[in-house]
Amino acid sequence: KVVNIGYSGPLSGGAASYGKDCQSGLQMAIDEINAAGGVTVKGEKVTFNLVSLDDRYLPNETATNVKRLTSQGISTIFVPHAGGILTVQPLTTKDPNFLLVAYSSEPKILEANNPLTFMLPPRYDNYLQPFVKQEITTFGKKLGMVGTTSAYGKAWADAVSGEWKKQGGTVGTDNGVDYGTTVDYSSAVTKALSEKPDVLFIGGPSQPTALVVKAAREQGFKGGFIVMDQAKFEQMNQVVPMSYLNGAVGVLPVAQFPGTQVFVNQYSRKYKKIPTSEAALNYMGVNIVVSAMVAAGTTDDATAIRAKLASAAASLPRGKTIFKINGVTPAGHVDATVLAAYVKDGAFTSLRLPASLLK
Amino acid sequence: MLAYEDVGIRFGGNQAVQGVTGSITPGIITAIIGPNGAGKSTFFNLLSGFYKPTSGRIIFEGQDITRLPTHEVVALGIARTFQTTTIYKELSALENAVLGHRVRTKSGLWDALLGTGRERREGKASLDAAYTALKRVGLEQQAHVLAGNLTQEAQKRVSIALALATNPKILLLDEPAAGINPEETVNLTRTIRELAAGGLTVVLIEHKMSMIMTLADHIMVLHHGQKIAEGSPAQVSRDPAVIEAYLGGHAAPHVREELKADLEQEAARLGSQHA
Amino acid sequence: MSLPTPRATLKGWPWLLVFVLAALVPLLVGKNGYVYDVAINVMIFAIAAYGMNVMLGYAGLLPLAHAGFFGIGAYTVGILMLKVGWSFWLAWPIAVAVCAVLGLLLGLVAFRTRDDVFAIFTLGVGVIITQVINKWDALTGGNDGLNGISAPKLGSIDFGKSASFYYLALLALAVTIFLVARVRSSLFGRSLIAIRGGEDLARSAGINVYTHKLRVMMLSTALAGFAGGLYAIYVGFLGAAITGPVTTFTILLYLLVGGVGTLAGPLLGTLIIRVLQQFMQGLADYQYVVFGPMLVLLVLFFPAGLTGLWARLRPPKAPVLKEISDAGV
Amino acid sequence: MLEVRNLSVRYGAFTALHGINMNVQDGEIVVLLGANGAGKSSLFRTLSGLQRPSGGDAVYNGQPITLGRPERCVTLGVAQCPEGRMLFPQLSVEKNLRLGAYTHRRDSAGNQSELERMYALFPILAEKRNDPAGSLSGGQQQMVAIGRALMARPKLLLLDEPSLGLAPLVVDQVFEAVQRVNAAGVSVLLAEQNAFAALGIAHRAYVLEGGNVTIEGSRDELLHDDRVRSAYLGV
Amino acid sequence: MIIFFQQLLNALALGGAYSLVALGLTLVYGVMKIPNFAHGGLYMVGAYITWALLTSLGVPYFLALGLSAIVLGLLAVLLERVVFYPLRSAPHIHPMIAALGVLFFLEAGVQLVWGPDFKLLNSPITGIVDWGGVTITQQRLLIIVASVIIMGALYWFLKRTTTGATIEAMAQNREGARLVGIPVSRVASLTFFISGALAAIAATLYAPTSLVSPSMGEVMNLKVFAIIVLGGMGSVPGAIVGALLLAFAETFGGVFVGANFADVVGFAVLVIVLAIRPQGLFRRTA
Ligand SMILES: Nc1ncnc2c1ncn2[C@@H]1O[C@H](COP(=O)(O)OP(=O)(O)OP(=O)(O)O)[C@@H](O)[C@H]1O
Ligand SMILES: Nc1ncnc2c1ncn2[C@@H]1O[C@H](COP(=O)(O)OP(=O)(O)OP(=O)(O)O)[C@@H](O)[C@H]1O
Ligand SMILES: CC(C)C[C@H](N)C(=O)O
Ligand SMILES: [Mg+2]
Ligand SMILES: [Mg+2]
Repeated sequence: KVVNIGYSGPLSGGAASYGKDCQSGLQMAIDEINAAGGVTVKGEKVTFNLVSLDDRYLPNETATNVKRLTSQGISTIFVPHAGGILTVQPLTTKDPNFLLVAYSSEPKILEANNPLTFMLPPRYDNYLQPFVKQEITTFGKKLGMVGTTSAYGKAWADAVSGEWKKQGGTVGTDNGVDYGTTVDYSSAVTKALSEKPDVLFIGGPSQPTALVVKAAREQGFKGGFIVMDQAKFEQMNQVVPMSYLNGAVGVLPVAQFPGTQVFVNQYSRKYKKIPTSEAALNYMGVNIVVSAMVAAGTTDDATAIRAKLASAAASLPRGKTIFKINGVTPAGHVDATVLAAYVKDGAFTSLRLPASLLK
Repeated sequence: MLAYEDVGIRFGGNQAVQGVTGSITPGIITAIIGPNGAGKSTFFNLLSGFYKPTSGRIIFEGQDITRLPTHEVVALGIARTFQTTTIYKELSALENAVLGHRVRTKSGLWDALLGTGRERREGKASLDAAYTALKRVGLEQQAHVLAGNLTQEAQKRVSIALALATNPKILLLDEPAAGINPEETVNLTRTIRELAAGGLTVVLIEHKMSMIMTLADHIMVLHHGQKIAEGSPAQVSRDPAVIEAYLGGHAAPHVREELKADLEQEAARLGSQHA
Repeated sequence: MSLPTPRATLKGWPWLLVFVLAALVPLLVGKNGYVYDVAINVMIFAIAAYGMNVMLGYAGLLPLAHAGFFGIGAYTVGILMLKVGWSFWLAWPIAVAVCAVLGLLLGLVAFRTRDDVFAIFTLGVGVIITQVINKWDALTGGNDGLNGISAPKLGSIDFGKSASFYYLALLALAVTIFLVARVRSSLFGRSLIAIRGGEDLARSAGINVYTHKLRVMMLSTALAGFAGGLYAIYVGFLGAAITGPVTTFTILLYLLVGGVGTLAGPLLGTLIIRVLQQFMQGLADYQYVVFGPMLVLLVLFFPAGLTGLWARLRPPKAPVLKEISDAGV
Repeated sequence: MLEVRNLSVRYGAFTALHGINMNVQDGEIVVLLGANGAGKSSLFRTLSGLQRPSGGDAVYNGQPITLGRPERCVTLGVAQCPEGRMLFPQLSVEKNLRLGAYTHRRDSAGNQSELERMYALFPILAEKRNDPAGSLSGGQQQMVAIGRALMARPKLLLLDEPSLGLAPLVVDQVFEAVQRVNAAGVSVLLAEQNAFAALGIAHRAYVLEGGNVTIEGSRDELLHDDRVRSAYLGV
Repeated sequence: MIIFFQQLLNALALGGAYSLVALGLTLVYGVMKIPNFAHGGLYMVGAYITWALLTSLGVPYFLALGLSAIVLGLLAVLLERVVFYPLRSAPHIHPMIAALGVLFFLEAGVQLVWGPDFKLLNSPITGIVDWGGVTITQQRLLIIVASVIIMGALYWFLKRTTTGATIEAMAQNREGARLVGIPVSRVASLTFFISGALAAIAATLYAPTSLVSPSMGEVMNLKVFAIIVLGGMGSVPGAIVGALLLAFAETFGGVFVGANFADVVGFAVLVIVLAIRPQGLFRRTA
């Protein structure tokens, strides 16, 4: 039996790169499961097929896609953007039910208390305290702001400002720009630098974020960066030399996590690029969901599958685990160890987050 | 009726019309002639509110209309046609005329949305007016023909019908016979005369002297934007300044008389044919 | 006076048929949420397309802020419902009125410009509307958007159910088409067509071009807001992206494919393109590689849209003035 | 020598020219009379390559010119002053005239003297040389159109109703100019409503009716033809 | 003060980039009355062609610039022949929609061939100039200089050469142009060639300071349309002034009302200017 897994994400337009990265993780996981002959659910051999629909990052297109997918009998759907997720969340429990696998670190998704949502990435608020601590002690007390103006970016900026002040620093004026439409970051950077900050808060999609770093270094900035979790060092490094990133703190590259080598190698061979957490977490997501299906003995009862996610996650075979994972919280969130990186002398040093912060 | 005092307009460095003073006598046919670029069409544009003069005033029936927008000038009773035949080619002749009557109707968006009685009444009235206008220019047979498919001359008539449907007191015609062959020119001349006979004040610009001489009761001559002569056809065609600037050999009286006789004869013949 | 005898007009019956058939659709599809969803989206965007059509098709003006007004309608409904706690049935008409008034205000300035400049001017306004919606966090939720706008109830009918919503959208569409048809055959509508055909000539016919343009702008933005309001309660989530130029151009596309200036065009175009796009999702990465050239071929070979194709297939008819006296459908 | 052989022109289902035959000998002024819609402009547009014929052809000095390629006609020495003028409204009068000499663009000295001749012919144009052509009065624009055609230094000049909208004095000047151009060796095919004036300078004439040549002959023959007298001379 | 001069340089570089893209568009839009929404697509493809030449063929940067300009010029010619030429007498929105179709096609096609990921286009000019704290990369200086030269050359070409005049003539009356013997289809091709080549040059010069991605054309599109309308459609000096105005509005507007609103400021300037001068800054009133 072939079971369809649904995916609605941006596959064309400005966010296509992001949507494709997520999709690649899903596809890779499914290909591996199928290559291994599938899984056995309630005595039946099951293989999987990914049905991807393009929503161009538009929530109403996500809704249309989800309705289309559910009407085809698909009951597990991956969505990688907060707007789409929040739009379709109320649909999960409407007839027909489906499991919504959310790839977004937006805390609101959990706050909706939706019984059929499964959220993969760590909440971004985990990062604040250690990021700020690292930078404020290394570089000094003045923070300049050049984040992106997406909802997510603004929420991050607010959170990081709050934390920075809490730890005794001062925050400059907000020079956030839209990383999606800005052609040239020089002006925003010039303005931020005119306040002589020690550290800059930056971050949006990786490559534009790297351009901000570039502009700052070219204008003579010598301080550190706090990089929002949306941007990935391993991709930024393709745009600017590692030396530009010295003093930056951000999410640890997937390849730097202990035990990810196998996945990184296989992924790189298959897609000719380095995997980021977009690929990695969605890859894990599929594996957890499939294990949960096996455990629940059903491929289409979303509620039953959801109930088995925690145990499935905890017992995920080593080969399928990329990040160390403890289980799934009752709210439907992956409970994983969060690791960050600090760039020093052109190398990543991992920055373990205090366990007390994990929620 | 329609008086203008010292009107002038300048485009950049070009004084297209300058210090023209006078008035249009009601009930007769006034012709405006003058060399190319003399400012005749521009003068029409001033009278009809298309251009705002840079000097002077225009008074219609005691009201200062110098600064009025075009559609209000039309509402007061001044209608015009354009030098290049300007009509809605993709609409039928009748629809063109219906549009001409729009200025006499008040139905707006709400009437349309609500389908009010006024909308219905005015719709009927527009149709009546349009038919009347088409009749006056002799196009009732072609009412439903797409205007763009009509002959050049019929298109000129459509443009006149459109203007007539506004119920004007004064009709300004800019070269109505341009591009029309002699036979049809005679017909058009007759139509215009009938309009005037019906009490309409007509002002026309024309280069076809034969037509002017048979039609005009009064002629005004523009040259370099200024009025250089005014008077009866006989007076004007004898005016040396006019001959010098405009008529050349065409003023020779014998030619004129001959043409006039010919055309009247022709008109009579056609008239009896059509009757 | 020899008026032509008013033709007994049967013009309305094909529309009646379409709507009766459309009303029967739920009997066929039963509970397939996807079919409803596509149909409802078609109807919502078709209403917006009718709004654009009265401007572009009748008055010859290209309003590129259209999605902005669609968004203003949607956000007005969303904000009034979520933040003020109003009922949809109150918020919806208010949204339409807000759009009409803002349309009027825009027109007062925008009609200083003409032709292409008007189009680009409104495009600029459209971008500004999107940006303001995107940045006015306190009111619009900014990038977060507005979430949780719920479909209303009316007595025992819950419009949260696809089938009920389908009928609501169908009714809204029918009202739209009825009104637009009335406008088209009215004196006002004819004057718009005159303006499209030539402003100078329209002026010389005594038409007050400026006020006519203002009115049609209001009608157009009101229809955009009407569609937007429906969209708000249907999707339940509002984000700024839907209010931007991409949506405007998408609506323009529907119009063009269906046939600009025709009564059936906006509906037909929206239907065809949206359904086609659903089919083309199957092409995955090749979707736009195919869709782009299709657009090109369409304008090359069916310049008058699909309704134009229809007209071409029928034997040409002498144009006959549709009697004004029987205005309406 | 221009020779038109069985030339037909169709617009969709409508036939504007029904296989007409005519010729213009070197050095002649030939006038084409015809009511509105008779097909005069259709003939001219075909002869200058703007319109492809549906049947038949026309040759100028043995070279086919009805291939729908206007630049070829101009190079062969056939230039048209079209109905509706077709000027470049935002370009200056002088640029309009200079573009008329496009096929001679390498000969700038020749073009300069040609330009001076045009200004001598129509002095008002010299005054307006730097104004955009679109801002000129109707009649002035007609002068630019004629001047532009002459700038191509044609051997055969096609004039489609050049007197349209011109003041009587200027009509005289235009016809004089046509005669002068003709005297300088240019053959002229002239479509006119103004039959009196046109026949005055013509050597021969054709009458076109409903897309067919119905009458042809020398100037005197036509001036004395009853049909012509009544229909085109208004006598 | 340093910040002021730094922003001035930022604005000049941005304005230079905008004007390079806008010039090709204004040529086609103003001169041939085609609102070529595919122009942003050509710009994007230009960047990819250069990128491909640099990375897979190892062609030197300035040679790649030239080759890319030729390739894009030819692509634009093809576009004119296949799409716009048949639509030459269609109403205005038809070419516009066709252009959108072409934009969709180019964007999706490039994504299909080269993937949706950002690419880096490296220029050999990597130095940074530092004038007492005011810094600018040499690449940006190159953009400023190149845009000035290209604008001058284009203006001279249109106003002072016969070929330039034929382009304008054809735009104003196609039949009239044919009648005087101008080979209009060759002129149309030439116009598109220039516009495509300019797009590629703009992309090659600007991409090293930015990123290459399939959607880079969309972002540019709206801005350059705003620019040419701002300046007055078809006006070459207008495109330049419009580009600088938009760049200055975005740069300094960002300083005064917050970088967040930079985009709004740009379009607000557009709307305000047009409300005051409906014909744009540089267009004569008809
Ligand atoms: N909108 C305008 N802008 C600039 N100049 C103009 C404009 N309209 C007319 N002119 C100029 O004003 C003068 C008068 O033009 P007008 O069209 O009134 O002449 P006319 O007497 O009607 O000539 P014709 O008999 O040839 O039609 C001309 O020199 C013309 O160039
Ligand atoms: N492009 C076209 N499409 C369809 N019919 C046309 C077209 N051009 C001309 N005709 C028709 O062909 C016939 C001849 O037109 P043509 O312009 O050649 O006449 P003409 O003798 O020049 O008339 P006029 O004196 O009005 O200039 C007319 O009936 C006209 O309606
Ligand atoms: C960092 C990402 C997981 C956030 C994602 N782009 C979103 O839209 O929510
Ligand atoms: Mg005139
Ligand atoms: Mg003709």
